[in-house]
Amino acid sequence: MVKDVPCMRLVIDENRCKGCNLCVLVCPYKIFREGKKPNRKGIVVPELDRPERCPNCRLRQLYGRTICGLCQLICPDQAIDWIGEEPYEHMKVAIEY
Amino acid sequence: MVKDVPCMRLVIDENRCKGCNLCVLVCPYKIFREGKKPNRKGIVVPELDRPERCPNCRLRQLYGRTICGLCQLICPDQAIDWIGEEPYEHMKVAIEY
Amino acid sequence: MRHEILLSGFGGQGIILSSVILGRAAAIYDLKHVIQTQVYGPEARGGASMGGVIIDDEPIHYPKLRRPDIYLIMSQEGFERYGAKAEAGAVMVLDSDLVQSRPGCRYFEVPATSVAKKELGKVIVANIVMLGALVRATGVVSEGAIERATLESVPKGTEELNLKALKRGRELIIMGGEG
Amino acid sequence: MRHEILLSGFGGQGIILSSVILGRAAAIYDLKHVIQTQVYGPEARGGASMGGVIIDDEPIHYPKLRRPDIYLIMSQEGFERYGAKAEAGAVMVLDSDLVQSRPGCRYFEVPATSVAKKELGKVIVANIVMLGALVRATGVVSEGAIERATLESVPKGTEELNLKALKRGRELIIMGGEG
Amino acid sequence: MNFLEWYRVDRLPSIFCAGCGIGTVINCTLSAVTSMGWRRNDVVFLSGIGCSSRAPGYIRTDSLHTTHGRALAFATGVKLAEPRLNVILFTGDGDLAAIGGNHFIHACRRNIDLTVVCVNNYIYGMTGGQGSPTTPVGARSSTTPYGSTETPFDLSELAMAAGANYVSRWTPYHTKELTAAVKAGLETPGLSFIEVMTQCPTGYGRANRLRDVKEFMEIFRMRSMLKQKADRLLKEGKPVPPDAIVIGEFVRRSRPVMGRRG
Amino acid sequence: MNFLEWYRVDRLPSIFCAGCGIGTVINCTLSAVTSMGWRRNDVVFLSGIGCSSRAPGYIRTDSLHTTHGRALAFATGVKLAEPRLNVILFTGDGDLAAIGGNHFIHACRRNIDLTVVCVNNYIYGMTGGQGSPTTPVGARSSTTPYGSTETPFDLSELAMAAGANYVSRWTPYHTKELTAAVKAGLETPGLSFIEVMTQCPTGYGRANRLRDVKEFMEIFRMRSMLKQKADRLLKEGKPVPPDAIVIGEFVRRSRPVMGRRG
Amino acid sequence: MTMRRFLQGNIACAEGAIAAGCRFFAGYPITPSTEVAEHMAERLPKMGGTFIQMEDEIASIAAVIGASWTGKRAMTATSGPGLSLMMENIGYAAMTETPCVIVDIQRGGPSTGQPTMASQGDMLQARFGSHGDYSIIALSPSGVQEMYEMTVHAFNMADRYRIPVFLMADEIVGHMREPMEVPDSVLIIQRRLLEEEGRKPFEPREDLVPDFPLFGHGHFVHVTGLTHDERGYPSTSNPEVHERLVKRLVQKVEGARREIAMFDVVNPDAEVVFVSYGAPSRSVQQVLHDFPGEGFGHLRLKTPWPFPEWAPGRFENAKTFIFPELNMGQMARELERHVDQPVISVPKLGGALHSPEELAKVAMEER
Amino acid sequence: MTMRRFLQGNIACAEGAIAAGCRFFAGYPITPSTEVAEHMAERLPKMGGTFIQMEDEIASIAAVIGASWTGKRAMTATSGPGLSLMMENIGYAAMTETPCVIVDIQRGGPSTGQPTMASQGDMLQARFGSHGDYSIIALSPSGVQEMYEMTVHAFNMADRYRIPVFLMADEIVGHMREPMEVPDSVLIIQRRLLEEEGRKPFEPREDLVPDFPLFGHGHFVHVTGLTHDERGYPSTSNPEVHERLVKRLVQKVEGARREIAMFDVVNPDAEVVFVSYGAPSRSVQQVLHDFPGEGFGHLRLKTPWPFPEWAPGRFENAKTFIFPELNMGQMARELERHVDQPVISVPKLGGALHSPEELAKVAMEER
Ligand SMILES: Cc1ncc(C[n+]2csc(CCOP(=O)(O)OP(=O)(O)O)c2C)c(N)n1
Ligand SMILES: Cc1ncc(C[n+]2csc(CCOP(=O)(O)OP(=O)(O)O)c2C)c(N)n1
Ligand code: SF4
Ligand code: SF4
Ligand code: SF4
Ligand code: SF4
Ligand code: SF4
Ligand code: SF4
Ligand SMILES: [Mg+2]
Ligand SMILES: [Mg+2]
Repeated sequence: MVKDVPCMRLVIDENRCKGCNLCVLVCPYKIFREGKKPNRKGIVVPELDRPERCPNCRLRQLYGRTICGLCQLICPDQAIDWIGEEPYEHMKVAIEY
Repeated sequence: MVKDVPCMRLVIDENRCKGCNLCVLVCPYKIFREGKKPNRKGIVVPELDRPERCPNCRLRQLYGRTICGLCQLICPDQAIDWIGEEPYEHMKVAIEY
Repeated sequence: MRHEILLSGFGGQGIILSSVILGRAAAIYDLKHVIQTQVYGPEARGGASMGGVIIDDEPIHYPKLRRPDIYLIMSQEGFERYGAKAEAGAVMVLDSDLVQSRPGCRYFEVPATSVAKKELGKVIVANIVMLGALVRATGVVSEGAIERATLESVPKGTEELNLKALKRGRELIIMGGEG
Repeated sequence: MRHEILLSGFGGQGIILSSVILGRAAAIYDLKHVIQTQVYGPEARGGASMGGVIIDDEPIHYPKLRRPDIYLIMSQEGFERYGAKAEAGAVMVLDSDLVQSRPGCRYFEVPATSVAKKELGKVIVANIVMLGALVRATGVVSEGAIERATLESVPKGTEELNLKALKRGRELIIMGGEG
Repeated sequence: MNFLEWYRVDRLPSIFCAGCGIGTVINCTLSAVTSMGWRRNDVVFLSGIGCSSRAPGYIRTDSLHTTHGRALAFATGVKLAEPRLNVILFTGDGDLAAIGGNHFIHACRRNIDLTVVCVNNYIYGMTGGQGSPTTPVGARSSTTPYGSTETPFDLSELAMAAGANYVSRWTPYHTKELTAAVKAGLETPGLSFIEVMTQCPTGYGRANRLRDVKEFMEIFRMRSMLKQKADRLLKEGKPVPPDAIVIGEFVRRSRPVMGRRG
Repeated sequence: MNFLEWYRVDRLPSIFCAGCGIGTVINCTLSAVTSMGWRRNDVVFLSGIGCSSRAPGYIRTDSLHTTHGRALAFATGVKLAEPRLNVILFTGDGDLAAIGGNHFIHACRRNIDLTVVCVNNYIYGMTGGQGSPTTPVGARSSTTPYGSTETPFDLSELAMAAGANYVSRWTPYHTKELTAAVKAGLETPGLSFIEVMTQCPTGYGRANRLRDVKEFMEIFRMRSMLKQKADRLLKEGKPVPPDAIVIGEFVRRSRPVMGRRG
Repeated sequence: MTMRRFLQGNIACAEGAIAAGCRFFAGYPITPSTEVAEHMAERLPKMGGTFIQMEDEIASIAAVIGASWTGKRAMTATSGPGLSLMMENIGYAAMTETPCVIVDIQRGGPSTGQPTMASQGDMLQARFGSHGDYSIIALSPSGVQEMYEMTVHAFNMADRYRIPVFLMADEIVGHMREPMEVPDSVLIIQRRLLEEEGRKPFEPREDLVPDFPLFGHGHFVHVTGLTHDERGYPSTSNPEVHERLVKRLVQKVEGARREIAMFDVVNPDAEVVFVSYGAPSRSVQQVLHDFPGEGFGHLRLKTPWPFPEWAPGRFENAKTFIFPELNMGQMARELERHVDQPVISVPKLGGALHSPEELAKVAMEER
Repeated sequence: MTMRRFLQGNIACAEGAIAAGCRFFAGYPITPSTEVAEHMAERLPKMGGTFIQMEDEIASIAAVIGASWTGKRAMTATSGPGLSLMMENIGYAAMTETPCVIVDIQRGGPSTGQPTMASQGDMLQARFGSHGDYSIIALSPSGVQEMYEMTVHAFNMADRYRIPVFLMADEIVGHMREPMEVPDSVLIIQRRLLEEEGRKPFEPREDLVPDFPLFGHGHFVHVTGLTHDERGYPSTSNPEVHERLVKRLVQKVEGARREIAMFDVVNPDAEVVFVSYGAPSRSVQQVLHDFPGEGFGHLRLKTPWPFPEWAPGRFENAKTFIFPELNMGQMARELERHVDQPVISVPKLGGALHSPEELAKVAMEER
């Protein structure tokens, strides 16, 4: 029944991220993982581990407000945001609360 | 028996006094009285009423330190001091403490 | 016509106020050119205070007194500092209660302080008594002008008293204060 | 003989320290005339950092680089900003792990960062590996001088490691890093 | 509205070092501001000079990036001349409490209707890591090479003693609480002071073995103690550990206010 | 030794107005100093600008009459460069707490070994009676013609909050107590702050119907309340009258000190 | 219509400010300027304006600058020691192009000096007292009427060129009382506001002055004392941006010297020419009055800064310039740069004005 | 004996201060001067000296002045914004004749400007930045060796003339590293102490400098920024005392210009003469080196203040003076006062040095 609700996609803006890994520290879902390779600017941007698990990805549109959002709030470089997207394949995701 | 102890004389320096009458206010012996006539500078210097009653006049030399001294301490214009003098006629003065 | 008036006394007498009243009288009511100046400074506390007024029919350039021809003196110290130098042709109005010396020029003795205290009941208006006397003795401003300027400058509620003081000052001259 | 050496990389690599060590080597141990300068500023945080060293037998007047003939480049951004303009006659030593482009002049590819990380266990000494390579490739200072200057400039306890880094840098040139 | 929309995105990335907490503090502040429902035209940001004082430059409202230490004096002019504007300041420990200390206590005394967000990173970040009036005793910096010996200020205490109506302290680790505190500050008439103990991995961290932001965060997590708890300990006669960072709301009151609109 | 001997008698009478309390404050201070047995060579007086700051000019020791508000900063240099000197400052409420507020709180924070005697006459005396940061609400001055509306500082409170080791408050009416307080300040290592609520018949008095010194003194006598009593009232939940002048010793403690000799 | 009043110079200044629409005053008392603040404290609340006594002069000028960004005409008044303290923020006002008026009633310096005595000792400080290069306008009244009029003009110039404008008076002019004519209304030159869509907040017009982006009006302008581009964004290492900005800040004033500068020329045929500004002008006028036959000339500078370097040339026969100042010859230094003739500086320190006699004597010797 | 070291200019300055016996430093960090303070923080405690970071620059110079009265050689270091804040107390130092050294590592102004970029924008501020008339000495180093030597000299001059002395360096000279020879010991000119019985504390000697009455040595001196007589007693309304004091304060420096001023003359026969001080001197030297045949002259001012007005005259054939500065021509203004030849100011803003090529081009056009 969540099918028709559009989802969001979590993205890290590589131009802004400075690789501090604070997102890694705070995400309760462990969606961020320390990255491995430096990019062109020498910065090691975190990797995302199944971002579709993030409740904000799933529910922001539904509730019309930011859910959790810890990573975005703590990210000192405004590198984290959600962009509108086609729904994920819902079936993969168990709603966990 | 106080005969041989030199006494002091209380004086107001007219060049310094500005006529504020704080001495009048604080002296427990009411030795100062508001003056009446302005001097050359237009200042009304307090008058002294039997200054020999002042314990400092009588006892400072004896004790080697200032006794009472309230008037001198409060006088904002450093106009009050004691100068050495021949003993007052002691008999006139009852020692009051 | 040009007049340079020097006023002096000690702090608290209202010498500066007198100079301002005089200036305002000339400027606003006699429509003269006027400059009023005074000596400022911590030394003015308690010490001698001094005000100067220049009244002229022509524009006034240099604002400081150059050759005062009229003096109003309210303390011995003021006399010694300023009044003693008065030139022979000058006129001086002095408070005879407070000034012991006498100048070499023409002068008027006005017992302003005692009159203010005893007759008017307020020593504070001695300066206005002196002003009344000065204006009568010299005609440096019109009497209407000094009245209006005084009324404008004194605290509300004291108008009567000050008018009386002016009047008494005038009378003291008429009664022949000239020394 | 005069040389102008331009060093660039990103903040945190120790580019400025390298330029100081190079300058000190030339100044104190080779007794040359030397001026070391660098780019300061908040932009230097994280962004490209740049140091310049002029080494001359004659007194040096103008302190800034005019025509660098030797480059030490440790980031792609540094290359783009500075290295890309290298003249044909210049020599460049570049960290081949971090710099993708190649210049028009003679150059040496030195995998300093990976060598430092993997062989020496401390990525922080990559700049010293580069210095060793630079000195061997250009002879701009004597090898004894660069060793002594390095020892003098690095934290106590890391002398061994840094000497090793210098040595590995030299070897990487001998092994034919020229590109 | 999402707080990111208040950023001047054309100026990002910021000049702040990787892992610097200032960005987080801006996020939380903007998050509080947007939750007030104010329009961008209703808000003016001010700051002095320092890393933290660069914050207004990244926010798309009117802003005054002033001289070192003086932002509160400029803000006094803005607020009194145009009380309809909501005036918010970013400042640092150096900017506010070293050179700016006098304006700080006077703004608190006047209790002028402003909100002050102070990034207290125990150091002068912008100039490369010198000691500040909040550098802890024993801490190293480039001007305290042998460890600082001066007693530091407790800025929140000082703000209270000087008269501010609202005072609270948090850290960037406490993003939600910090956001709520700024909001409370915006809502409280009079001077609101929100002190944010913040990591400076470059200036303070480098000199004090705290280069790693995670260690810094760990300190904020472990050593923070809620004011309520600290008060309870004190009441029970038990000591508050000297290295505890007491966080929470210190005061919310209604002393007479200057410059409140209407 | 009598304190009068420490005066530059060739400069008397002073420029102070008739009935001004500053002279009394100097008397009491010198009385305390002489009771310490110090030689004139051991003592340096400093001050800023203001009527009260003219005090050192009347004392026959070395002295620095500095710029407005800055005496504590100058004193910091004197004391740290030559710790054997006993350094005493005269200052006014404007000098100390308006323009000089920052140096004040920093000197207290550092707890540098100085004694500060502040003549708090609620007004800028020297410039002719403008409001100051201690002017009571409602009081008139030439810059608060409709009555002051800003909350005044409690200077003794501020000194304590900022860290001073010794703080007390008296009035010129309490000559003996004031003398003893200055002495206690001289004896206490660290920053000692003695606040003297003082009559300014010219500046404050003229604008507030207190031109007569005796009335002023009457206020000091009647409205003064010993700290102990005020504390007791507070403890008992009873109000301290808002116009009470709480006097007495506020704090004497031994926080770490800067600049103590030896 | 005008109204005749008998006013002190400092009060005339405050009245002029109010007439000019000044509705914000922040200050810190200092002799001999205090009457300006005191009068504003009395008047402004009645006009819906704001008077605030700040904790010091640094805060005073800061508050003035802050108020100016909300569109208020704002002013402060001080004397030498206070002006010294304001210098950093005056540079900020110049850099951010914030209109504001600073009244300096000069007293004897250096340092605390002689607080109640007149001087003109801050003339170079007003021009060069802050770090870096910038330009300002300084007006110098020599009577009570001018205290009023020039204060009005100061606001107009501040708004016109978006700079700090100084009213460089002195204790004599500030404290003397003269009759003056108070006009019913005064000429107001409004600040040119930014209204054009898409125009950048620091983008200069042909006159090198950018339109003013009022706070709270949707410009979302970032104002910084850092070097900034036309958007107002910091540019801390670009030499071109810095050079362009600083040169413009100087040029917008220096290039408009002919519009800004005001001076009086008396006796343009004279060979011996007095140059003056402020109170000493009164002495010079007296000399010209007392010695009408000597043919002395008088160049009276109403705007010492920017200095009208062409003005001395109006005296085509000039052989000597005599420059009495209540300082050691501060503006005479400037005059020397521009003329080939000898400049005789006649310094006077200690508060008194040059007497007409002493000036006449100097002039006679030069003839 | 000397020791060869490779030092940054700012560090050389700090080392010079220590060699000169400076044992008190009070400062407030500011780019690009901070290394001076940081090095003092490290070195002074080991030498029994005092380093203190004050709450601001006003307090820093105040503490320095306070320390100086106890006989310590004392110094502070700052850059433009800090210097602006110090101005009031610098005037106090001038008025009270307190020896002290102020290091200004100049950066791009006005206001916060470009904090990491070099400039020479504070040259007029150093001379005229405080209210009232006074004089100071300013030294301008153009290399690391001179940063050291001139700092030593600054202390000597400060003690010799009892004035604030400025080391007017810039970011380039402050931040560059060069080898230098550190001497074993340096020449120290001691402060002349008051020892003569009955001599008044502010009674000048023939050189117009009074002997220094050290605190704590029984002089019981009252030091005030008010106008004071030779006893040090305030004299706030006596014009003569003021005039005598202020003229002496100016004259003791200006009258000793020939002793104080230092400059280098290269190619005195030249027709085209460069004038410079500080970092741009390096560019000029390069031009002379690169174009040896062109016969350019070079007047290098080591002491911009007091300005050696006779120095340009050493170039008897001079037709033009070319004056490159990292400002809008601040010292060129001064040069214009003293020479009849055209002065071509070559301003440069934004932090870069004039390139030798651009200077050569200007010079070629003049030939
Ligand atoms: C008058 C003045 N003095 C000094 C400076 C140099 N300065 C710039 S930022 C700063 C300290 C900043 O510290 P803080 O306020 O704690 O900010 P942070 O960088 O730590 O966020 C200093 C001293 C300046 N810009 N202006
Ligand atoms: C920088 C500066 N600003 C202003 C002044 C003018 N001024 C002299 S004394 C004073 C206030 C003095 O007040 P306070 O310290 O309370 O001393 P009081 O005269 O009341 O004893 C002021 C504002 C000054 N001298 N210097
Ligand atoms: S918190 Fe932001 S800046 Fe830091 S690593 Fe994560 S995305 Fe990058
Ligand atoms: S919003 Fe919360 S759950 Fe989603 S990624 Fe961010 S921190 Fe993790
Ligand atoms: S207290 Fe002193 S000044 Fe006042 S009246 Fe008495 S003697 Fe005179
Ligand atoms: S010493 Fe005491 S008793 Fe004697 S006159 Fe003074 S106040 Fe009176
Ligand atoms: S220096 Fe410190 S405060 Fe400044 S940006 Fe870097 S981490 Fe942040
Ligand atoms: S003005 Fe007030 S404080 Fe100053 S001397 Fe007079 S009474 Fe004392
Ligand atoms: Mg900080
Ligand atoms: Mg006071």
